[in-house]
Amino acid sequence: MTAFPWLSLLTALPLVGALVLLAFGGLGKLFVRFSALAFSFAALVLTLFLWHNFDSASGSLQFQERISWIPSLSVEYRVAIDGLGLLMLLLTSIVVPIAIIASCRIQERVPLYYSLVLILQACLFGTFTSLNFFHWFIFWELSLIPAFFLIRLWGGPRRTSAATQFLVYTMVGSVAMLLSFLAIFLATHKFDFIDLAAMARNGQLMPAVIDKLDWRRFSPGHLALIVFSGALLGFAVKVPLFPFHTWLPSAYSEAPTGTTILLTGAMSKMGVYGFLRILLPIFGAQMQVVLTPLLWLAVATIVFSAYAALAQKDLKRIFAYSSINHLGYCLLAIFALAKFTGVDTFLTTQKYAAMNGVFLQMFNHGLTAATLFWFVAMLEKRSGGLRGLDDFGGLRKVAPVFSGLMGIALFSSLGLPGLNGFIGEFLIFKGSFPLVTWATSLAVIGLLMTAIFVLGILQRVFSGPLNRRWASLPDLTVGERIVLAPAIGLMFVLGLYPQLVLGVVNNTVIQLVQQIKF
Amino acid sequence: MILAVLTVAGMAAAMGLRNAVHCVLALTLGFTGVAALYLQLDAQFVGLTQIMVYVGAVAILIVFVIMMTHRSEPAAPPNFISLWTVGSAVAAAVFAVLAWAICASTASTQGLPPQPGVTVQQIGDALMHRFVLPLEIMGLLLTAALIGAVVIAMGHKEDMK
Amino acid sequence: MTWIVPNLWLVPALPMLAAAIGALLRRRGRIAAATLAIGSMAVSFLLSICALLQVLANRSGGQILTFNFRWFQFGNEWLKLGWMLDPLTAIMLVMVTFVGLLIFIYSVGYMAHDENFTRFFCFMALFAGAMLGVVISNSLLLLFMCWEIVGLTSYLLIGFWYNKPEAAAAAKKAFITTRIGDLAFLLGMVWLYAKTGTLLFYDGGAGCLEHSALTQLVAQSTAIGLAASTGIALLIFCGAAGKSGQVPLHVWLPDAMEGPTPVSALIHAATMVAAGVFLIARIYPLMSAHAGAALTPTVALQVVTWVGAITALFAALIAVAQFDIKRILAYSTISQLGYMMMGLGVGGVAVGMFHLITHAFFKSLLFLGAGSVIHGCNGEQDIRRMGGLRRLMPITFAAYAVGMLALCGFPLLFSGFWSKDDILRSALTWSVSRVPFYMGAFGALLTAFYMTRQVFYVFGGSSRLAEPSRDLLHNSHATGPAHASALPRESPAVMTVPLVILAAFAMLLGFIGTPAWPWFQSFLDGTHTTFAFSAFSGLNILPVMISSSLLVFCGLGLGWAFYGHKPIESSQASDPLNTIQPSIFSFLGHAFYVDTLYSATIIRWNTGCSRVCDWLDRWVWNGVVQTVSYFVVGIAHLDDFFDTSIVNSGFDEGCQGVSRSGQILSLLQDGQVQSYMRIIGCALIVLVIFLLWGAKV
Amino acid sequence: MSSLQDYLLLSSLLFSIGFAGALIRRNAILVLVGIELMLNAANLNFIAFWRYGPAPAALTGIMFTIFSISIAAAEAAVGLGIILAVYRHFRTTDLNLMNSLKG
Repeated sequence: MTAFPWLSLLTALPLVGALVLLAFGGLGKLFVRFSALAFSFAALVLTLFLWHNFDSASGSLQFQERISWIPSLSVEYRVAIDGLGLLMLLLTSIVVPIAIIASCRIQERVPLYYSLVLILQACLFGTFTSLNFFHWFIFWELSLIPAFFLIRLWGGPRRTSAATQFLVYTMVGSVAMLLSFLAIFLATHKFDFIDLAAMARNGQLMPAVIDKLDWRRFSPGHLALIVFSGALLGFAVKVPLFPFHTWLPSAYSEAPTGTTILLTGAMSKMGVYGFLRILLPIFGAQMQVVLTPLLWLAVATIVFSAYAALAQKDLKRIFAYSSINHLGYCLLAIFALAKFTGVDTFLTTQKYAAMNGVFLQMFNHGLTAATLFWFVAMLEKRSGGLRGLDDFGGLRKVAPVFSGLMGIALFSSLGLPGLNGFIGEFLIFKGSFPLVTWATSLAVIGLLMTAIFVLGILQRVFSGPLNRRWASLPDLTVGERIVLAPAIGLMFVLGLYPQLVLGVVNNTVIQLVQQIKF
Repeated sequence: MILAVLTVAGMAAAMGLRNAVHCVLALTLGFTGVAALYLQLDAQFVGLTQIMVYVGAVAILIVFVIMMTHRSEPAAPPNFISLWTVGSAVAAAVFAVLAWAICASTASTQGLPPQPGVTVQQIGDALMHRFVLPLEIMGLLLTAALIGAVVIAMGHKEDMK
Repeated sequence: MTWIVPNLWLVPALPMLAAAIGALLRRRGRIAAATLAIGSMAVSFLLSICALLQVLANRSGGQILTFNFRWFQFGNEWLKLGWMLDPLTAIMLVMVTFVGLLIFIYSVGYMAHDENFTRFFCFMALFAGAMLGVVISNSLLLLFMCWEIVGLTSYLLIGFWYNKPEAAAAAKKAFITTRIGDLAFLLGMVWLYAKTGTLLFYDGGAGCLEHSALTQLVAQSTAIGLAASTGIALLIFCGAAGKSGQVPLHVWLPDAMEGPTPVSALIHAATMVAAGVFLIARIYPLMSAHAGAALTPTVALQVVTWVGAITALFAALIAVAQFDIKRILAYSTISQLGYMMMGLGVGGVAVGMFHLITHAFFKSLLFLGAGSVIHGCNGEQDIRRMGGLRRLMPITFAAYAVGMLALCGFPLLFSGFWSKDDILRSALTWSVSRVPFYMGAFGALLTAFYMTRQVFYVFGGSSRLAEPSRDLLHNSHATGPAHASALPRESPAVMTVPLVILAAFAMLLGFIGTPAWPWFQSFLDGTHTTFAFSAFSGLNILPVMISSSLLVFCGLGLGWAFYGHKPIESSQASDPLNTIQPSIFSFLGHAFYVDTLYSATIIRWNTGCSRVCDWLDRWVWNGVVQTVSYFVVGIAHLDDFFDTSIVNSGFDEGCQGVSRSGQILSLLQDGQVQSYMRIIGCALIVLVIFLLWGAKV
Repeated sequence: MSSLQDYLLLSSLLFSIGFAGALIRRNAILVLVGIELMLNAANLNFIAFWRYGPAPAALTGIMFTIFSISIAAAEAAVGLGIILAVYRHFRTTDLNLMNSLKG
């Protein structure tokens, strides 16, 4: 296929932006902010163009570019997107402008900050489009570096340990994953996800690994599990899955809020994306073997993080735990997808529902969490950096529009019907319940706890007698309302008309579900 | 025997005398002695070549250079003695081992074989047939040396201008 | 008039649209907001009337009119939503729009001085839209969505005066308590979806409430031996119990009285709390589905009955010992909701729904009356500080009295009598147990008693408003006179007219469902009825009527004996019941200490759990990681030490050694040709010696 | 007289004298002279071995000597040229002062 390399262009665009910002950073902060925004909007426009030209009726990989690179290592440059990749690209393109707008409190080393943000965006684009482990892994790892520096250089008081923890944690996961893939590569001499998935589907992958690696100390089943758990660890840390989540609250709360938006809105999706694109097709059989412990972990992720959120005093930490909680539902559904195989129509329908739910939940969580952190950023801007649960009170009195719009975002996070959060959660529950009944029933506790802490925020920050200190807190400016309106509007649109997204991704879902065979 | 003593004396004088010009004069004596030895060994052509090349050309060349540099040997530095002793000791040691080697050899005691009777024509034939390639290379080498010597000697003049 | 079916969505959509526009209005747009809300409600009401007429015209057909549409797809399936029009829907539509309209009009007066007037109407309109959505939806999912939005508006309106911490706390409590039920509802819904593959109620034979789905559900059994249908029904009932304030999820409803009184009237008396009852009525085919020809009621219905009966009695007991005018009504509402549930359980849809409709009218009447009283008394809600309002607020008094008699079930004339009678009669003939009947009967007695008590407190005797409040008594006397200046006065016409209209309905509505002419019941069941006095002679009818009348009289008499016989003179005077049985009275006054129990157990446990989770997160999980990382860092330091002091310094030493030896060796390299030659000479010597030696050996 | 051994001893003595000169003298020209001496000693060896060798008719010794003399002449010319150039540069022919190659 010799079509125009749209995806490479898309990946290169923010990189060019980053270079431009570094080169012309001396032209003033305003210039930097606006050109960063301009580049991110250009990326958004390009993504929307892709969205428009995407053939949702086929749902298979599109906009493919395939160039042989290092044939001796079976490395080729192969990028393409299906509905999943497209959705993630769109989410990234939406989240990055939000992050850029929300970063207006940054005053030091401004060009560097924004160019790191754009580099991170490029890495995300790369991760979501790559189909060959080699450059996929490069993007995956490379994304850590801007994130690390964004936390380390512009973060809160405990940024050093947070950034180091973040980096070390994810690095350990990545290294484990790298080892697993090297093991697979040694056995199969393949790096291509699609090829590997095809091998796994035909039941050739793990026998090959077992044959070639020839580690007699382990039984074949154990060996397959070891390879699987390496890959699992890499993604589990990223999502994160309990108990590998402890880097997240400190990273999210210490990072500058603009960066937190990126971390939660887009980067956390890398893990779920990996689960869907890589783990489930390639390691489905192993996932099934250890399904029960995985399900318990997913339930623990959901319930535990919701409870932990309840005990937090810092808005950012609350939302951080809430992020863990929301992505826990995705994991629950993904694990449920590995429960049964076969061609049972009933179960397949449930799987379609669950996976559609995961897609929608990823997108919705990205949108909602980004918006919530954005509100925190605006609150910090007004309060001079305060964001404790008990630092405010009665803000509805002085900032009714702010309170109202943030309330909408909060209720979206809570999963109120009519807003975007609901459909994803409903589909996940609908799909998972028949597959893994008990785990799903327990996961409902997470929904309840989410309601409790969301309402706790509403009660303690916005209701009650007005805290005298904030008597002159300004409400949202017209500009802020204008930039917020699309995000809030999108919440309503997706809540009322989810077909907008589901119609595009549905055929991809059908294909992906049908590919889970082992 | 006389020739040998003459040669060694000339050579030793060439190496030992202080005045460089005297050295060269002694050197010509040594060269001539060597040429005589060649003749004694029935190598007339080589002996004559030795006289022509060394006594006629090299010695004159050296005299020219000594005159151009126009310096007598500078005063001996403090370590001259040690230099002299070490140098002569090493040289003596070399002579000692060589002599030992020569004396130890069994091949060197045989008597003089009959005179071969080499003519210049034979030498010419050999040069033109069997040794033609070395001869050509030698010609090249001499040419190169000539040009090289001129270039080295002149290059600096141009620099100095 | 079939045009109404595909356009039925307009009924909820119009108030929603009004809410959306109202949300964008500025605070000054008071008139616009009120006009929009009331206008949209009026149009919705007219449309509802059209719908009712359509149903009436369609009665002979008997089929349920539905309109389904596709919402989104997953895999090869489309998720469908839809709305339906059946007698239940029609009657609820008319009731909700009519009561809503009246309460909206009333609110214009009641909320006149509130700064967030526009916001109030926005929320109210949103509520009305969502509630109407619950009523018309033909899909359990759509119903659930509207149900949640109803919960949201309830939350927003309870917390309407958000700067009062109690209001904010009450709103949160209401949302979370109902959310507990809703999550069970969600699970039930998901389960139902998994079992039947559809969430549409009626879909031309393929709906989940239709015969084929039900037989399938009944046939399957769960791990604990219940039929799948029972499990699903019970889970959904949890949602209904949360919304309708059934024990043990009733705790939010009394606190919800922190909201403005019209809100209490509309949401927490007439409509939203009745949504739970409506939900059970809607899924009644599922609740009552049983295998084969079993004669006993299903487990699900038995649970509904028992929960309803317990709630009815329990809340009535608590209501006896309350002093807040709205709290008494709130507990009364809980109690009446219990009756409705019990009615559904023992008698079916018609019995429960009849009480729901009548209750909606007389309870909203009572709340609006109470609102009028509170409005007149400048926000006072303690009945001990009222009194004597009979003369000061005559219209309110008259309307309130009608409502009170309707609630008590005063014989023959008032609607409450007929509907309550219906329930009790069904309970008497219930095949499982008669205990619910006795509980209901005792509850009726208590209802009459506490309403009499309230009326005498509020309207009898002389005004005690001028007296310093009980709380202030110990603190300061200075605030007393300032209060005294405001005498209770009658509310404006915009508030009293709705009262009068509601009062009329509270009286007359009962006649559509008397045993002699059970139009309502037959309307819901889809059968024809005729007027026949002879029906009174049927089994149990007259005895139950008479006995329940006696109970009501008994309650009224007791109330008069305690409170009316000797008017309460002072706001400090102890309640007569309190003087007789202080411990029981205080026990009831604290609502059986259920709140205390909850906060001591569930809430504390929950908070503890969250603390534990947080602690675990900070110290254990993170601690493991930290330990590992400290360990790694320790190793790193060790490594660093090793590196710097051994490897590095060794390397450095090596480097220095090399360079030193280089320096030493460079002495050899002195640039002196002769030194080199000397060495060559030495080498030659050595070489020759070596060769000779080698040759010799 | 006139045994091979005597010639060889003579040539080695000449060689040693030349070597000693090359080692001792500090005048570059005389060092060169020493080297010429060593070459002469070598030539003498060639001739002696040719004369006493098994196949004098092959003329190898003579040829070798002729070439060696030619090379020596060339070497002397170039060497003296270099000495001249070095002299111009250093203004001396004293080898002890020419130590640019010192490490």
